[in-house]
Amino acid sequence: MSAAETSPPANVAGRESAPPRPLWHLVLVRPETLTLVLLILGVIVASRLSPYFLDIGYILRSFALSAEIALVALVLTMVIIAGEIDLSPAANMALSACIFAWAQASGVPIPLAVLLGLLAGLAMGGVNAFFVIVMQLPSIIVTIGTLILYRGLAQILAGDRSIRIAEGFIGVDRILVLGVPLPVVVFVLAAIVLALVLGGTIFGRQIYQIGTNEVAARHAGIRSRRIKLILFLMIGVVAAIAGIMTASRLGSVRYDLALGKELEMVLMAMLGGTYIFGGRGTIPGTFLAAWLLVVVSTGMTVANLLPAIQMTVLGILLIVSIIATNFIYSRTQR
Amino acid sequence: MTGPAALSQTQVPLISARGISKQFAGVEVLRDVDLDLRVGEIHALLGENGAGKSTFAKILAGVHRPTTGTIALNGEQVEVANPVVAQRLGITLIHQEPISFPDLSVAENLVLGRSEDGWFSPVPWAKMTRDARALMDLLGVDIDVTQPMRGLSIADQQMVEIARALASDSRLIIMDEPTAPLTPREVETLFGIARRLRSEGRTIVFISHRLEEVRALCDRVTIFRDGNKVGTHTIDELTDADIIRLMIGRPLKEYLHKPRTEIGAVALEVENLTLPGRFEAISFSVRRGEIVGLGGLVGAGRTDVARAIFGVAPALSGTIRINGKQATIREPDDAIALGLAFVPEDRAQAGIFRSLSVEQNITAAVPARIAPRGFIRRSVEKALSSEAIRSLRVRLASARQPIGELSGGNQQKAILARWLLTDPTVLILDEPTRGIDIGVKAEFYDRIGELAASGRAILLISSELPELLALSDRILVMSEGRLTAEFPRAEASQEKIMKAAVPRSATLGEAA
Amino acid sequence: MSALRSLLLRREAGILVMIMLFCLAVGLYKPQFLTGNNLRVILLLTPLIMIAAMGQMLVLVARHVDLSMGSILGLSAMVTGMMFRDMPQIPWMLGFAVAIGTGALLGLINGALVTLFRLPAIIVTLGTLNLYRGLTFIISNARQVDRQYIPTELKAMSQTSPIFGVPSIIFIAFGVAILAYYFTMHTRVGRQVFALGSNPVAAPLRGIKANQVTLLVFTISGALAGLAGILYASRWGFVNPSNTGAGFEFQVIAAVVIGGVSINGGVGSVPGVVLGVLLLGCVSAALPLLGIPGAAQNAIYGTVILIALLIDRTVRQQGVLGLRRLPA
Amino acid sequence: QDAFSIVYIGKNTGNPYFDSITGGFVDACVEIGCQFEFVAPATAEATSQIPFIEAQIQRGVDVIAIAPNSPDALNQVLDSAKAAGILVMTVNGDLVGNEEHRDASILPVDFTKTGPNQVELAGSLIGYEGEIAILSATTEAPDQNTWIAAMNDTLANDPKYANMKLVATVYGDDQPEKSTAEMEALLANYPNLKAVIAPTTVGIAAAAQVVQSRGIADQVAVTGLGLPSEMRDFIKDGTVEAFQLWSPYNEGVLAAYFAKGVLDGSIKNEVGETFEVPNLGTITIDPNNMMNTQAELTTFNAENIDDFDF
Ligand SMILES: Nc1ncnc2c1ncn2[C@@H]1O[C@H](COP(=O)(O)OP(=O)(O)OP(=O)(O)O)[C@@H](O)[C@H]1O
Ligand SMILES: Nc1ncnc2c1ncn2[C@@H]1O[C@H](COP(=O)(O)OP(=O)(O)OP(=O)(O)O)[C@@H](O)[C@H]1O
Ligand SMILES: [Mg+2]
Ligand SMILES: [Mg+2]
Repeated sequence: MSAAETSPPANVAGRESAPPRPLWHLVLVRPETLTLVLLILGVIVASRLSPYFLDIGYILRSFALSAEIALVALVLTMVIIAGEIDLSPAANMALSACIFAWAQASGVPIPLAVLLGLLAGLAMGGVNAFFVIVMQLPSIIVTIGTLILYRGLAQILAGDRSIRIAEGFIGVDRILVLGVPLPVVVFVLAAIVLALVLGGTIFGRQIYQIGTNEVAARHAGIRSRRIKLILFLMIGVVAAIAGIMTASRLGSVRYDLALGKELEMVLMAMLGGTYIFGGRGTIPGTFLAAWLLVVVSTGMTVANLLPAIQMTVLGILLIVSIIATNFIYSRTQR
Repeated sequence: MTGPAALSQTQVPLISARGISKQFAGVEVLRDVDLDLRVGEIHALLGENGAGKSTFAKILAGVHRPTTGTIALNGEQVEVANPVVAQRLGITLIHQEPISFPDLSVAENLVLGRSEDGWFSPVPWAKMTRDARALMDLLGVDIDVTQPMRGLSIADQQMVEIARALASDSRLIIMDEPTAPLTPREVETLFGIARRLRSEGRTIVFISHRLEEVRALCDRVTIFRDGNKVGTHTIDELTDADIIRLMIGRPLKEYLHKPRTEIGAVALEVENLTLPGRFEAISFSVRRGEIVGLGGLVGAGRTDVARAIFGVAPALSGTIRINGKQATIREPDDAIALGLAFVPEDRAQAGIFRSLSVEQNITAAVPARIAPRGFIRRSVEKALSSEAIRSLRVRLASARQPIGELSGGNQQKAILARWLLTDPTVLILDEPTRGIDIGVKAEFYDRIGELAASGRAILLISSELPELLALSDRILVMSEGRLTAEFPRAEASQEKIMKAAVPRSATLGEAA
Repeated sequence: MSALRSLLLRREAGILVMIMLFCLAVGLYKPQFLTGNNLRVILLLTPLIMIAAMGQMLVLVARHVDLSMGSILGLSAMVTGMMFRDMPQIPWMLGFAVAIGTGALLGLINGALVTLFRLPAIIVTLGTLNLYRGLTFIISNARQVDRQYIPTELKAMSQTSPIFGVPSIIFIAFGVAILAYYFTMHTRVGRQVFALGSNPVAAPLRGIKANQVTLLVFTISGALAGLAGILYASRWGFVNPSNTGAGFEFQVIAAVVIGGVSINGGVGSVPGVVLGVLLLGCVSAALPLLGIPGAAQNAIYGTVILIALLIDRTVRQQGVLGLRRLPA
Repeated sequence: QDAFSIVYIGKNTGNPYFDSITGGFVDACVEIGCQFEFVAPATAEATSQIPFIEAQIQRGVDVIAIAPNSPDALNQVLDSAKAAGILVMTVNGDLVGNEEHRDASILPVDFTKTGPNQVELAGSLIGYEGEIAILSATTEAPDQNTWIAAMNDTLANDPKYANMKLVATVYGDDQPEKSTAEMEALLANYPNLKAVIAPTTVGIAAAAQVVQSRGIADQVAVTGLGLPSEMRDFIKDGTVEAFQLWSPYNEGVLAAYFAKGVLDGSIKNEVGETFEVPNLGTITIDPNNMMNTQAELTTFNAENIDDFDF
């Protein structure tokens, strides 16, 4: 009983916190670093595969073909960081592009048609938001549903007829800014802006916070629902922009525009080190990943490799990249 | 020593645990515990919240592996590697929070994991249901065993857990606060069964915060404090005062309440707050500079009241007034705008952003201050957080390290710091010292005192009576979602509070 | 009485009613929709989906999802088809073993990735969806396996059978459904799948080997996709690297979700899924009869899925109320 | 002049039709000395061919032959190919309405004759009387639609077919599942249907299968355009009596010879120009720089089916 009186002092030492990690560690053990390394490797391998690959002009032109997808991937990154996911933007691109094309083909003045397309995109984002935020359904399944629905609507609207775009509006990718195709410029600018938003503003900060722990975020007075709504609307509109850019690049629109590209978008985010469970990821990561993907697929195409090999490589890349990020994060975790 | 203890002294103990220690991520929650459980005794584990009772129980039942230490069953060493092994050894644990498979039928929940049969062996539905019904009758509860578990009340879920333990005729049954959600009648039945099991020569470990229950049921008690075992005694050796002293570890007077003089105007006032199924007609008020304690048993509805006031899960009816003005609070940030702050009971789930920096965690509630024009001003953020860190003496290596790397106590301080930055008039603390070591606790009590002294109104929810008694100017008590008593500091006592906290018409005299 | 009520309240009853109403509506407008011949058409549209749906159901009940089913179907069909083409002497029955085996292996790989690395199934299978499709192209060198190489007996299975000339694949589909029913309702591991999906955290406390069960469901789902693969060869008489199984996963998920399987795990019944599949079958059969362009099909599928989700949601909500601690 | 390089870009990989076109290219290139490569995207989606064309430009090939997935989505990139001095020709399928974006087009037969040929074949199978229906590819498929127009026209104006009634035209989107469903619907909606013309390889196979499994080959005649490799069984078991197609192989051969000629200047790519191709005889460059490998469709039946290996 005497022992009871003098209770041993709670062992403060055992509860003291770990020392901070050294800076080099913080820099090196980051997914973006991994992406950068892969990118450099990719360039080397690609130029080994084909002597025709290493040509800035060509690479830029090829990137212009994926710029729209990459643009959406940037916003998708933010959505995933916030703890949700959206698989419907590719279908959204198709539908809003079809609506735009159909409008301008039936005589609506281009600016108005563009506006229609953008509104359609916004609406589609709104539908996703409704199911996810109001009905509290898992975004993954919801957006699989809307992915089928939006594509289906595009199919109804356009059949499998391709709708011509007015000559004047054709060819964004032919417009060069200092020798760089406009879509690429748009992508780079968007990346810079979004990187600032995500990294430097309170909005971005709160995206990370709701992605890390939504309950805690609510308790800290963060309006997670509002932020998620904004994100879904944002990705809706950006998808529409991407769709219309694609329309202009192709000069015509069919319902199968960007068919199956949702995988590529997710892939870019994952490869960039975005954590599928939310709370982690960066715009620069996705930026690098986009270039990595283009380098990989272009390298294979110019070497006339079977497209099947590209699919396989993409699939493997996706799996490997999440394994890697999960590993890295489980390391940095506590 | 006398009584049944003395008699069974001679025979080999059913369980003898030696030098059991347990760490969770470097936090030591059990330290070198030795404990013998005799055949055919009902053995109580007592201790404050966080003392380590459940952890010890879970170690016996193979849910956790001890960091160090050995367990012997009937004298021979055993490895309780996992719950199934425990099951096989005849050890069953009734968890503090009932675990259930909501989509499976009650009957299935009863048998799941008990059978050793292979994967593809058939499920004997008929027998299963029959046995389940029998058990329910035995427990005198009326539950349709073919219905899915989902939708059962916590109490009924608890009953199913108990039934499960009975069905697996174990030598050792550990009941971790089984009575917390039960009605007095159910408690009686449970006690009846417990006694019968004892007479069959089984051993029962009974964990509870209710001394009356312990006295009514148990032969011996072991008391835990801050992860240490402070002693094992036959129950009639000890007075309640002894037990409390052992649990708390220092004479109560050390905690004695420091009266506050400068109590000001009413800051928070709630009237007839009601959320059906959770709480009814809650009315009270808190003045500036006053600490109002809110006591009760786990599950009484206190957290729900707090969450309602703060707008996390708003009440359906009733009014809330802040500084005399009627307030509509739909979301926490409404509450924050009105000068409320809320330190939730479940830190990991509702408090911290584990993987984000301490800095970010501290400034989470004051976006406007660190980012006046939307863009974050690092200098401001740095200044604010480091100032808060200093004032609350948060122990950390760097403000940029993930908060997950901090100890529980320091995490809790960081959360408190977060709320100090909002400069709240009303501060709601729900179990602020749960799972925090004794040293830090003392600090917390000083901080809370200072906060009140600085003219803030504080609503303190705590299941630790000494804590309530030490800090509160007034003490409210909740039971089954209703306010059942209010004591000015002077009149409050552990006994009175307990009486008010235990569900109505519960007079454990009968149970005994 | 109360038994009847609870029966009527079941999810399956709802779908059954939906089917009846739909068929009556179409039947009023196009009487030939209600003929035995059309029933045959409907049943012939569904076997592949039905078989795969049983696998997808198990995966969903265990709180995962398998998006790679279409590609698994394609790859196992291709492996089998190439075997038929390149080694004709092999007995055709062996094709089933090969197809199912291949499928099981691919499913096992999914399961292994999910359990070993604790990856979300959705992303893993999104990856293998591409990976397996790519492999199909590579092993087949992007060449289709033509009709003449598919064994006649195999093709015959989709045409007729000794029993009233009802094509064998229909019997196979319902056979699988019955097995699935027995597995889910009457084997211990079957119930463990439900337990795991219902409360993954508590499962280990009840001695459920979460990883092994997860591996099992993915393997089963793969095996069934493989079976669907060889039956594809039987049904359509060819195996094409790009078409075979493309987009199949979405039809399957649609059917399963409509059939009342909850995406939150723990909930789902074989009868429900069977009805869900039949409902989709009715829709697909009705569209051309009504002269609705095939283009509308996807939109209809998508809508039906979302509606099913909403129903699922409301059904759940009633169950959870009062116990939910947080409005999540 | 050293060996020049031809790349043929198919609609998509795994499409058996292109295997035999490729065969023609390969053999011809052995004859005349050129490096041939076949590439194709994984899906026949409208834009999927663009990166491949870009890649060929980058690799500086001499000739791009392509079966376009879209009549207009490729205009821009094909222009830049031509600008890069590459000879661009469409093989088996054309840029209808955008002919200016390619140098020449090679089609197997004169598509204006396809419609009438098909009607004649169907008629001959059913004694020139009774209800017939068309099961086509997609609603917008340009080639099929030209043929269908011609069929309607022939049925309406040629007294020979006065007793044949076209009751329906449906679209199976070149998917087996949909084509089957559509075929079943046709049989349900038109009980006394005599013949079905499916001018698409997927459609005719699906239609034949439905007839086979229902065992009504003697009541409903299935015909149209199909691949011998896919139709052989149906011909042998009598489900299908006869169907038609051309020789994809010859398209490859013609394309190769034409390309060589244009590159070494022996052929002027001008309307009216003629030149010789071994086994194909004299080829004339028709308006719009179009060429055909053969005048009429080849009809396949039990007698000759085994002579063809594609
Ligand atoms: N783990 C749980 N899951 C679901 N409902 C619960 C749980 N615990 C308690 N409840 C219910 O919530 C209501 C109030 O619980 P609450 O936690 O608010 O009580 P409390 O007095 O705050 O308990 P604590 O002392 O843990 O704070 C009660 O009706 C109880 O039945
Ligand atoms: N899984 C875990 N991870 C980290 N810490 C834990 C875990 N489980 C318990 N703890 C900590 O261990 C300490 C003892 O917890 P335990 O549940 O054993 O206390 P208790 O005596 O049962 O308290 P109560 O009376 O409230 O049930 C607490 O500080 C708690 O925070
Ligand atoms: Mg406990
Ligand atoms: Mg509480």
